[in-house]
Amino acid sequence: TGAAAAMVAGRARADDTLITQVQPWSRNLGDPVAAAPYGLPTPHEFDVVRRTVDWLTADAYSSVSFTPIHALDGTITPQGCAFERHHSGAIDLRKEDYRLMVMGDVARPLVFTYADLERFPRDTRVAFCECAANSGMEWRGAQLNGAQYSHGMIHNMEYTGVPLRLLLEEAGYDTSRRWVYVEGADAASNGRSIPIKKALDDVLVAFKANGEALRREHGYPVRLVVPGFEGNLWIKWLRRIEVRDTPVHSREETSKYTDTLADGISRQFTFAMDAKSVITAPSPQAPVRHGDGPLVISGLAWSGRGAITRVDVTLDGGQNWKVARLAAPPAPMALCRFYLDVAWDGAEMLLQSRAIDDTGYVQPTKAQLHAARGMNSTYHNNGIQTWLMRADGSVENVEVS
Amino acid sequence: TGAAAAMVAGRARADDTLITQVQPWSRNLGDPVAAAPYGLPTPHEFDVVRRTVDWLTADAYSSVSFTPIHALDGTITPQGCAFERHHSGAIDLRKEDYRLMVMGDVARPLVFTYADLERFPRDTRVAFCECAANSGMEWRGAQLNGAQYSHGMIHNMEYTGVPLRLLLEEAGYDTSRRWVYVEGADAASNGRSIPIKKALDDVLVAFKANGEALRREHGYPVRLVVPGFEGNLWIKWLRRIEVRDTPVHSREETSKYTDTLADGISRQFTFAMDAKSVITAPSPQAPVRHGDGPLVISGLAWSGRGAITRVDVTLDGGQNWKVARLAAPPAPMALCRFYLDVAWDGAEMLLQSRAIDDTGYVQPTKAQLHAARGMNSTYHNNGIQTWLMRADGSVENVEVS
Amino acid sequence: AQPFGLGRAATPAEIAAWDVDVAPDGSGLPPGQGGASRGEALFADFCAGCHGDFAEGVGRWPGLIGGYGTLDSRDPVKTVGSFWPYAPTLWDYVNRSMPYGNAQTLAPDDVYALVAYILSANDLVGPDTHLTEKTLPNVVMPNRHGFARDDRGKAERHLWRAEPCMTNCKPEVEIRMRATDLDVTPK
Amino acid sequence: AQPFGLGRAATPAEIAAWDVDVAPDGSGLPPGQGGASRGEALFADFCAGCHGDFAEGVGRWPGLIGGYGTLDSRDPVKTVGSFWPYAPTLWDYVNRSMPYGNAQTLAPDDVYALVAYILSANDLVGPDTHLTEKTLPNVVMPNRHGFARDDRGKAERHLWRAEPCMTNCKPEVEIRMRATDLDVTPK
Ligand code: HEC
Ligand code: HEC
Ligand SMILES: [Ca+2]
Ligand SMILES: [Ca+2]
Ligand SMILES: [Ca+2]
Ligand SMILES: [Ca+2]
Ligand SMILES: [Ca+2]
Ligand SMILES: [Ca+2]
Ligand SMILES: [Co+2]
Ligand SMILES: [Co+2]
Repeated sequence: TGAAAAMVAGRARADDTLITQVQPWSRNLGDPVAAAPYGLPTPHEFDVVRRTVDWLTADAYSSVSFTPIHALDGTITPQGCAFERHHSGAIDLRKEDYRLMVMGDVARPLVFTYADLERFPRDTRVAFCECAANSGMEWRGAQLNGAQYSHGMIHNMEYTGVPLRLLLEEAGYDTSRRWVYVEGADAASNGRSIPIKKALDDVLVAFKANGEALRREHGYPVRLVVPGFEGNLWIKWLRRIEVRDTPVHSREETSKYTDTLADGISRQFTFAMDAKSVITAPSPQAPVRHGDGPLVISGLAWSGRGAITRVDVTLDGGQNWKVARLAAPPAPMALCRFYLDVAWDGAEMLLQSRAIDDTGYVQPTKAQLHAARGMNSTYHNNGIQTWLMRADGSVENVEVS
Repeated sequence: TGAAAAMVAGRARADDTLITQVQPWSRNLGDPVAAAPYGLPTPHEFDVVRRTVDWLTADAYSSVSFTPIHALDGTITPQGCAFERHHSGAIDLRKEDYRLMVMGDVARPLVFTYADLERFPRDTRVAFCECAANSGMEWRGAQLNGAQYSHGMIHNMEYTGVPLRLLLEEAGYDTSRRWVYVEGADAASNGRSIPIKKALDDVLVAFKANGEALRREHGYPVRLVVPGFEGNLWIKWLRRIEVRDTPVHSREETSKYTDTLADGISRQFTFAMDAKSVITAPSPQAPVRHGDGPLVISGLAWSGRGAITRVDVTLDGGQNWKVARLAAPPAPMALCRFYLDVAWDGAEMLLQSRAIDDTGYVQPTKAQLHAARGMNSTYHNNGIQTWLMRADGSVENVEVS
Repeated sequence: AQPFGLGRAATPAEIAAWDVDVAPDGSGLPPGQGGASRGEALFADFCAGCHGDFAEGVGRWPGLIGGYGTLDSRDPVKTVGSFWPYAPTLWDYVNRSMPYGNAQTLAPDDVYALVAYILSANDLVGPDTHLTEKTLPNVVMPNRHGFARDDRGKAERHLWRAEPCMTNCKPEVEIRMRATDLDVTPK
Repeated sequence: AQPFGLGRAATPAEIAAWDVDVAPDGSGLPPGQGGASRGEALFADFCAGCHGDFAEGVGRWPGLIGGYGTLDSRDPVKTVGSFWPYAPTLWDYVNRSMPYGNAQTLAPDDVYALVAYILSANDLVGPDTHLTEKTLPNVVMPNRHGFARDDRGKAERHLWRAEPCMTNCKPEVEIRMRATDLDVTPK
């Protein structure tokens, strides 16, 4: 309906009929309220969805889908497009069938129903969940041409749940013990071990994300929220918590989620996600179509060790940097949105961002990480990302010196 | 699958077969990743949806649907269940067809496309949007039996958009002018007048909510965000901004959205939403089914004039109050979640909450509001809400002395 | 601030197309004229289905007449006649938003006629009245002075600023009203 | 803190049903036994479809053998044989999570047999080996000492704490690699 106004060379611009003619949406009724009692995005945004990389995994049940971070702004990730990682599919577990056992080295092994959990004091907080393998495919160099794929194994939601500490206290945990082991109800979940120090600190047994119930694929009805720690620990469909003196060394913490260094020795229990950032737009899936002049560079920064304090952005591949604007005072272990407003001269640019957190940690380059870890650690790749933006506004994932 | 364990009187509890027998979800694969590229809530939460009150309006195109606040926790409202208010339906307006005109007393009347807006520096912030008529049906006394209906014309999202100030500056607004008039592309929108002081302060021309594009029913592709001010000003499908010296006195700001006092004189341009709170659970739609003992009282508080500093809760209809726990440091003009953890003795309770903001404003009772305004002001009802919770855990909306 | 150079100049025709708001003094009204009797016919055709033949309202669709003297009563009836402060606002609203579902289809002369009819149905003008862009602003609405700027800051703010009572705030509490007595909540 | 009195005591049978994790020292293993040759047959029936007759892996399904001596190479091959530090973990994982799609259907003796087969396919035990809850923990895995606790705090933290360079940080920048050369991104 209505063509855009055409430029008429050397003369006044033609009137835009979208303005000069009454359009149907200004004449007729739109949708009634509650057309969708629970709504979805407009079909015009059909492409802002989770995506998979088929060749990554043998099937889609133990696989990953990626958050479309290139098309989002702000910091909150809607549950509907938040990345998924399952090891044997997203199970359907009713609240009525839900049980949580707290046992091991406790005075009173206990079983809680879902309704029981709702009776404990609860907390609400925002936290990012990043898979330890996020950017893993990029470890050896530029590979996937899109921020969704290179950095999309992350989401950031507001969680509500019971502090794990309260459940451990309820069971009378043995205070001399140093670990808890946490496990889900799905077949794949052979669990993870977490230092009890962390468990007593800020871990939540969560039942809401962004205000509403967890979605099935995010662990309905109950998942663990382990702020700042790698996503594999955020057990979905949480069913058991065992207080222990030693870690279990389960398959997920030996065969997987360990980082092999140059000498063949693998770091184990690498929990915290180090400070990291990425420019989400422009990026390969979000090219610039408007030519030179004002350009908004927008991105995300986060740290599993605290709050972001500063993000720097370079347009020339790291020769010169500018301090970006942070959208809001950054919260610890939550995504932080940064912006740099530039006047683009239309020439090729090499875009990078660099995050700094309140522990003083400065996001390293991949070269620095390679020098420290060798070429095989793969997990925990928080190296600086480079986008080549060409004069035509198209963007590519590249590696630079 | 599996019955819950039965209590066997006088003997050890029977084993729960949900635990002792391997359940299908621990054996088989669940859903693959990206089963839904953009997902919806689990069908088990089918009842956590927007709801309407048929008798309120002549049809559903100029009507309201209510946020299911009784079933949510935390502070963020998912777009999919955030309340809607349209005056002639939610229109379908493509980004390509979107135009925004800034005109009136400006040096350079301008037309922006959607793509133009994405080139201005942008901000991200959380803000609540409350309809001035929220709780209007409750003004004369308890009427609708549920927090969704009594207080559900509110949502709270993280918005990203361009400060309106930048667009006004771009057009070279006449700095001697005191009003802007803002209007949408839908048929009903004959617009609202806003003091230019507010327009230059914190108003956003927003295109994202909770990180993603606005949903159709929330103004896709562009709506106004007017933090702290009544929802009617948050123009959806925003199409025009006129700089003026006087307000337009449009139908929406004369016939509607004015508050009639006892002497028949109506307050006009009552923009700010005063401090308010409500206990979301327990509430009529969220009764207590677990009997006496630990009980979480959870609610929302907000102020259009600043940040919440304290919320008090009473269990005895206002005879004695306790200070509730705030989930996070409250942000200005954003919802704040509060909790009070009590040991319920199983007796009847009269639950109320009372919000205080950083201007020192203390949420009044309805009786106080009636004394000040008479019985006909209806809009801007921020009076204290009372829930009667009976011994059986059922809850009713009541009015108390 | 330095302009970003974004957007493009709005053309006169574009501004004219969208700048249709009408102020209380009638500025914004296009030239035109229409009489109440033609308005009555138009109203019957395009409006009466919802608003009734005499603009009295049908079912839950809004009535546009009556309610004089009720604004300070227990049940104020707010209509164009009893409540609206400015006649040009009626022109503005009908022109832009009515008929509901088929808005912006009326010619200016039709809108003048409809406005004349609605005002005459409210006894604010005679049944033979013709209105033009010049005369419409002269129609004085009964509730012209019925509005005051928001004075909550002055009138109320002091009322709810006291440090609130925390204990033994009142001797007893009585339930005065119950939502279930009304029973109007959707199931 | 005073308990809330929520939840109920877990029964012994319930704890037994869920407390099936197996530690490196074999604690948690149930009594049972199984030999590699029976394991081979079970493996052919239930596992080989994905993992191959010799546990070498089929297509993109994981291989469970080989990779010795590759962990410090450019392309480490991580399998049960080359990488897993503890044999009881294999029992734990197979018992709980395999066969994929039909997990927790194997009897303990079957799991012992399958574990014996996978270990023998890795040349870590002989082809006639029987394993029990007593003997399994004694199987020494080659990469037993191949793990170290996270030492990023000591080994790396100092490397990225310097105040970063802001201007003229390097004389030139060269593109070394391009995602489009690989061309593996989904369309
Ligand atoms: C199909 C039903 C329908 C028809 C036909 C219709 N209207 Fe309306 N009218 C409405 C509704 C609904 C509203 C209230 C809209 C809202 O909620 O904002 C309304 C509001 C009005 C109002 C404002 C009332 C107030 O007090 O705020 C006026 C004036 C009005 N209509 C005049 C007209 C005229 C003149 C016509 C014919 C040219 C017309 N209407 C045709 C349904 C209708
Ligand atoms: C239908 C395919 C399929 C079948 C049949 C199957 N597996 Fe697997 N197996 C997998 C997949 C997929 C994984 C990886 C799961 C994940 O991503 O967490 C796996 C992982 C494993 C691993 C861990 C490998 C590692 O290095 O972490 C072992 C050991 C294993 N399987 C043993 C078995 C045994 C024993 C059987 C038969 C009893 C079996 N599998 C049957 C698909 C299968
Ligand atoms: Ca799109
Ligand atoms: Ca439900
Ligand atoms: Ca105007
Ligand atoms: Ca009167
Ligand atoms: Ca155990
Ligand atoms: Ca080697
Ligand atoms: Co790790
Ligand atoms: Co108001």
